[in-house]
Amino acid sequence: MASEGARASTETVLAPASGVRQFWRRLRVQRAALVAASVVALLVLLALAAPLLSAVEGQDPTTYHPDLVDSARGGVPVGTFGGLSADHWLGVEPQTGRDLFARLVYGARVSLGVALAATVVEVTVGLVMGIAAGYGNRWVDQALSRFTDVVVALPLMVMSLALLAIVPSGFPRPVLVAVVIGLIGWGSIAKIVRAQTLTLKQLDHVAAARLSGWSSWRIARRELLPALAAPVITYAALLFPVNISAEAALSFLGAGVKPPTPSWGQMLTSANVWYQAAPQYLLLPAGLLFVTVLALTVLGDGVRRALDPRAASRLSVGTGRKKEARA
Amino acid sequence: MSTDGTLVEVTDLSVGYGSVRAVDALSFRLERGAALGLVGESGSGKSTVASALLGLHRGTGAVVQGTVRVAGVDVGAASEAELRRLRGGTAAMVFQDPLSSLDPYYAVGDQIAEVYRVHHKASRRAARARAVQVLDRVGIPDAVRRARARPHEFSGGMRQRALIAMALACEPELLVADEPTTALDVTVQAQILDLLHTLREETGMGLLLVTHDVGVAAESVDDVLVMRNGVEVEHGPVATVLGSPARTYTRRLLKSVPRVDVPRARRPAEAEQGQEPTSAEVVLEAVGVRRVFGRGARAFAAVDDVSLQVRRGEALGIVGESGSGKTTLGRMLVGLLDPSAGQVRREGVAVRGVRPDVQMVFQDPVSSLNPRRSVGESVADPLRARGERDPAVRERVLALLERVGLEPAHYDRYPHEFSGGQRQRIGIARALAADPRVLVCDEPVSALDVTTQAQVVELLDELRRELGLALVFIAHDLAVVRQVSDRLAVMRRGRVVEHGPADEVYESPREAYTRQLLAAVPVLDPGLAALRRAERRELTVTQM
Amino acid sequence: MRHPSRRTRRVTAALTVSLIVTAGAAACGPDDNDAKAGGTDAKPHKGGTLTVLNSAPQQDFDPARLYTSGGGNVPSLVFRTLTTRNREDGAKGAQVVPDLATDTGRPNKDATVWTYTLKEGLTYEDGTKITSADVKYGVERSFAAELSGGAPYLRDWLVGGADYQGPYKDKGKGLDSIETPDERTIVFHLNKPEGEFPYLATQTQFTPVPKSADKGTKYEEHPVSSGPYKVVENQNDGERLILERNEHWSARTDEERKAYPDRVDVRSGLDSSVINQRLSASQGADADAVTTDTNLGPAELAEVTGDKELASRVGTGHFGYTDYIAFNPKVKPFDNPKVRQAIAYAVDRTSVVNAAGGSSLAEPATTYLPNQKSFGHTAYDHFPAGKSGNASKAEELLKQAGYANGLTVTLTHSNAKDFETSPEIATAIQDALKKAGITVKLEGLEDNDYKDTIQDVKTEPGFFLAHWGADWPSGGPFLAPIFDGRQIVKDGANFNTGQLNDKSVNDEIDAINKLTDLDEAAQRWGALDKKIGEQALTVPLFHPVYKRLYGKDVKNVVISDWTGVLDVSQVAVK
Amino acid sequence: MKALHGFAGFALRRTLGAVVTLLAISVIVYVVFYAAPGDVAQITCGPRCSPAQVHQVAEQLRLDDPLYVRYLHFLQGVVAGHDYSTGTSVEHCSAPCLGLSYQSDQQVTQLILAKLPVTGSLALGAMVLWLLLGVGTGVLAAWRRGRLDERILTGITLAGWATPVFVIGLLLMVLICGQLQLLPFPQYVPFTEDPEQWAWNLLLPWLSLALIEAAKYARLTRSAMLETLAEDHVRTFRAYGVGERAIVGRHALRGAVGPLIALNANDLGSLFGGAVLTESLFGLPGIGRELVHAVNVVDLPVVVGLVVLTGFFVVLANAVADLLYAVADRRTVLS
Repeated sequence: MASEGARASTETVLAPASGVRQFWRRLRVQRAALVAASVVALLVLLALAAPLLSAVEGQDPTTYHPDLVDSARGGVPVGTFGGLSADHWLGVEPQTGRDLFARLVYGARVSLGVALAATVVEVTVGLVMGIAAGYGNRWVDQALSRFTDVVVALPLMVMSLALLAIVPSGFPRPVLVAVVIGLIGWGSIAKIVRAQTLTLKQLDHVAAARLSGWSSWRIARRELLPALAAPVITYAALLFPVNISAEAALSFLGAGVKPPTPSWGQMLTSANVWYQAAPQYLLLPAGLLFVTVLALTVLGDGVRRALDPRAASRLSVGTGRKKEARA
Repeated sequence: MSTDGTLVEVTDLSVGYGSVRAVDALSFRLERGAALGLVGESGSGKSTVASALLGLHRGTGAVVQGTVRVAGVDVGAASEAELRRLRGGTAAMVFQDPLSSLDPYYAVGDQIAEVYRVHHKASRRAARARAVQVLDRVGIPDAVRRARARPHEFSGGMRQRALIAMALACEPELLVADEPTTALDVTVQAQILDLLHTLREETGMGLLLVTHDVGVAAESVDDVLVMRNGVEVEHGPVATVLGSPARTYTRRLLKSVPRVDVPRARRPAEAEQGQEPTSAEVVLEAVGVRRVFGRGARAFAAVDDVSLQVRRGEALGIVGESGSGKTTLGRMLVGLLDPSAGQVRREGVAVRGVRPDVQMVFQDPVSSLNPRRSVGESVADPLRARGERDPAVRERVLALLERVGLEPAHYDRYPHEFSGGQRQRIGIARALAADPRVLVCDEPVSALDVTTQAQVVELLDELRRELGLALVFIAHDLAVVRQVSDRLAVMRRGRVVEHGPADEVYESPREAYTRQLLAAVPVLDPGLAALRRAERRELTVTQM
Repeated sequence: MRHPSRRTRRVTAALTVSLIVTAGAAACGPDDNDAKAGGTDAKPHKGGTLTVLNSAPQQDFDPARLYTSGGGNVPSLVFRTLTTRNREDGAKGAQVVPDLATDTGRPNKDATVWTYTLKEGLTYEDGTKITSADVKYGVERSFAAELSGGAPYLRDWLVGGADYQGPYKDKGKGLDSIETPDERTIVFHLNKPEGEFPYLATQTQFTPVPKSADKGTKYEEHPVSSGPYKVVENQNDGERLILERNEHWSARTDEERKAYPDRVDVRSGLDSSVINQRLSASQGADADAVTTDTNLGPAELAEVTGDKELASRVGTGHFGYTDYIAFNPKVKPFDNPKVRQAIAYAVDRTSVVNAAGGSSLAEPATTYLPNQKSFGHTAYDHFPAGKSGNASKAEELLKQAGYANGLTVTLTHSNAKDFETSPEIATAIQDALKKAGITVKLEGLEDNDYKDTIQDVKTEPGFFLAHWGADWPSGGPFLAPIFDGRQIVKDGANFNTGQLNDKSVNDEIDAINKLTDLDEAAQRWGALDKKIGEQALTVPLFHPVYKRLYGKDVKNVVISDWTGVLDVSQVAVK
Repeated sequence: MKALHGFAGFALRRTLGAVVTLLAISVIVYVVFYAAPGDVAQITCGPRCSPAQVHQVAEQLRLDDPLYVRYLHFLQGVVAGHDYSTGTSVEHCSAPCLGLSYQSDQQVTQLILAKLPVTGSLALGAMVLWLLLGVGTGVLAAWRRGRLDERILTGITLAGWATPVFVIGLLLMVLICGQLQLLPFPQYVPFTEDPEQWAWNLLLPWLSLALIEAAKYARLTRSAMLETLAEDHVRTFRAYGVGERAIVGRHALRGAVGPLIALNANDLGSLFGGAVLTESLFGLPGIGRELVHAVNVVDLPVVVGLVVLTGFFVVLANAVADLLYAVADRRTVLS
């Protein structure tokens, strides 16, 4: 009957009632997502425990070890596997002889931290702009949407380079990088939020809230924001890995965080000429970056399916499932 | 064991999804060319039975027990190939929502042709020709051209016709129609039912009609099987079951079906109060309101120069088919929309924007409550917005919940824990919390089962009398509206075509359109149904 | 530019227009043994196409705009100049020899007037005669604002040069301090003695430009050739150049350029790692390929040294070039010599050299002047830090300076990935100074910002990384801009980093400039360097060494110490 | 007739919108780079220029004018074109004139025309590859989820998605050009010069980009198809005995077309603005590489020109996307 139709159509917008419990139930059924989640957890742990871990190893990310590199051969690490040894678990960096393990774990902090911060910036700006555009009147919407178009149309890399050059060098670089990535990348999320808001504000309970005499601000907070959580979190989960790559790319263009602070992107950049002479120097950060982005992406997908009932229903939509059904 | 006389034979059919038993040990048989109606409220399992006939449960993980034989084929045991032959070939199905049931991306003709070619070795041209043929058969004008159109270019009725055409394409022996008219306007519904009727007469195919609307069944089948919670309640010839129901549930069901031909029961109490609506002062008024949507070329007036008055304590009914602009009007009355032209006046003063003293009850019991907030909080909204504080607020809310027939304990529950009817009561409670003088109800019961409908309508009527509320009752269902309104306004294409005391309009409609509407309402007496069918033909003719 | 990564270099591309890098870009030259390994064994023949794989496009191809040492490399195939560098290996290559002129110039007694006579029978690619007026015009053009970019010497040395606006603005009056009494004679009048004028005359500004052919800023699209090759194609503003034989050039008048190949195909804008990959693979045309601006990075070097065949195709070059720490004594605490000395002691040149690419790519430097005879290099090490820094001595000096319990300073450097003023070097120093109780805060600036900051006397920091390259192999252009007090530029780009204005130094510079005996001059420059070194205004860090790969069929590799560049005018591919 | 009107209106609205957007972009870029460090005159003139010379250059480049004057001059050039002096003669830079490069005195418009073919070749070729790879994977993922072939492909695309282009590209180059010597080290050969060489040389860059992008398309295709498969009309066709193959191939995939077009147009748009990393890595003389170079030498006219161009492509792409989308999915109305 009509009500069925109505239910289906509205639930595509609303996250399922009493989200959290459902969310976990839906997430738990996805093995890939769980694996990914644990990997991410591990990486975060790695990052947080960086000082501890390198202390255990007895190294730090900045001390030079000229004796551990072959100066005559361009500073390639002495010994096998890039100078892998008891006190240098993953070998040392060519030219400087700095400890790779220490740099990697410290690098994790920067890379993950920057990406996370950038994502937060994107989400916040995106939410504000999106809701304002979606809930505001035609003119507000016009103006904001146009502005969003402009931002989306700006080439991320170039603007980052410029912005990073403008800000005085005193400003803490990781924060700056995060902010810049964030400020340039919120466009897409704003568009999504706007679209969702437009749908949401058609919903009767929003109208009802207006009839109750609440202010727009309060309505945005109480009626819209919670409903937006699902799509936003979903999208943010997919943005996060992208931002990690963005940090790497910026370093690659010479606009990342500054030495001696290590970041994966930065290590990759200086490493990618050493692919033959000292492969592990390239492969370690590349591998880590790869695993991280992969895990986060898979997790992001998992989160999406767990949050978005349609996606969730997809989990059970059988096309190749005839066989089980026979039984 | 299928004798050639038998088309469908269902024995001890049980369908379960996980722990839920949708259908429990149901058995029935359908002779060739006969028509059986499966009637029941939502959750009675009637649609599940329909799908079971085509083995649609395969691959969904539902557990199917018992045997289903369609034209000799054991659906449960049939091979994929057999099943495909059965589907569409022997037995064709028509679904509820005609829009979503067709692929939006392909021309209707092509979709029918595709189905046709699944079952017949035919060239594309031949298949197309066939498509045109059946489209023409189901009364799509200019079928050749229309065959190339896509579903969204069709009206709801035409889409349903197209679906029926698809069903006809392979000349099935059985047509399974699952709520084929629920999503349609009453006049269109009548047309579709008539179409089904004539098709049966001509092709002699069997019909299994699944519907929640007893009236629809009465119009179009020989036997009915009343279901409830997956089990059979009563089964027999339509006349007997509807005429002299044996079971209490059937009786209750029939009783709660609103009758368009029975005037509203006026409480004696009211007569004593003797308040003549005409005398009471006007609380809400629409003066030449007009609302235009879209701009430039695409602009159209959803509501066009409508003037209405609502007096204290009276109930104004507004009926109209989809697109008549009744909802837009309703939203302008409460101030959710501002009119493009004209005025909305409250106590004679022109106002814009929302005011607590005019509240609304919404159609969709799902989206009208914030799923993330306890119902108590939702109801409390108007109070808190007024700046009242606990415990006063809580007490008031508890009282309101009780008044609309819910338990105080429900305060802290969440919407999804309630049935459609209960949610609607919550919605009403929230509206009352603002102490409104006018309550605008937009299709308040159209999403509910008949039994629940009756209760909610009853509640609204009580509240009106008790609190001296003025009630604006917007609905597409003429029968329901008649049960509540003192006065009636009939809307069509954004205008009020007829307006007057309810009983007058119902007994002696002046407008042809109104007459057409009334004629389209299904009646419970199968005998009468036949007469009306004839009557309708004339009307539609005169219409054109 | 000697970065392991060409990509990262592109980010610092701002450098490409600066003196330092252009000099660096023209840097390379093998030791004698390398030269043998190179190709002197196989006899060179005429013919074939030489491919040049470069990173930086030849964006400026106008003789007036080029800032190249000794007439540059690819440009010197097209532009002949009054004098040019001796096209020979190593130290011998650091001498000036006649080119268009019959000799390296005839000075008056105080070296303020220089006279040149053009050889007989010199013609352009179209056969028309080259006259002294064309040379004059070529010099004058370089004063036009539209064609800015050249070296400052003409402006500073020629009488009236300071306010001459170039031929486009002078209404045909021309620059009086250049006389052309007849078609073959040209006389330059200088405002002060300059014994090194012959060196200057090697620069492309001394290329004849026929006034009739001058198209202003568009001239570079097809400059008129006086050399062995002419431009037949110039795509995308120098991204691809195709040169073919200039039939009107004759070896009789040109002893320097061998011009073996019939064709030279210059492809630029390539990634340095790609260039080196291609050279080592030496597939097809790449077998006849060389590069004039891309060195082997540390990583690539590590691979090459492991491979005999490749190692035999590496040319090594030394170029007059020094990377150093600069102090600005106007900023505390660097006004205190003891602090500067302490830092000089504490520096760990091993880790610095490693950061710069290792001992094969950088030689530790204790003298400011490059370690080459032509510069008059005189060995000294006033503040011996040993291989890896003398922390204890540094601490002692700090104590004397009143910083018994440590000192915190800020080291300004560039974020350019040039491995010279870049973070890698800075962090190496930071790490070394830690041992001496000096806490170093790093202030890394975007490259443009960095240059603005350090080249402006108003903003110049007290402690920063800098480098300097020679405009020609002599102490003059190396010491004067850095230590001549009269060259402190108040409202423009200043290179006197120590802002030293010491009369004795200034006088000695003037005295040396008077000398026209270049060997004697060299010795005096060396002595002066040693003397200035005592003030610890700079801490020399290292002199880069340039390693370059060339294709397997490339013969007659000649790399001079002047530009250190593998000389394309000598290379043969047959 | 109505459709036509609809389209005309759409085109008009979009063009106006685009103009506004591009103006905004150019202003932003002007302001940002005005603030960026780097003494343009000094850089252009050369480090050893005397203050006097630097001043001359500054005058010539109108660097001393206030920002808004320079901006208006820029606009004037776009609308009316400019005359400029080469010293010996006066040349005309015809509208739309984006000015002259500070560094090379080239007309920015000419410079763009020179770079565009490179970036264009790169973008289009890559698109073909990623569509094949991505959509193919997506279909498999929706249709035969969990099967080996699907897992492998999904794995590949995800791997590509998770690795920075400069790493993928480098590894590919080392492996295929260096070790196996299957392909030449990429160097741009104009299509007009030698189509075959053009393709061979661009194959690696295409592949690298495709590997990066494919995953997005796979994911999109998959989810769009699954969404469609969950819709009522699919149930209808099942109920009419239509086979899975036809349902997936005809109906489910069709549903993915719209979103795919939208995404693709966007990516293409931003790629046309220059694949900075890829172009840098493979040394392709395209827009992106030129842009980064211009940024570093503060070559404002070039930067503004290229960024506005980039913006133009993005805006254009979006408009085209909406248009195609509307064509693909007739239910949506152009707006």
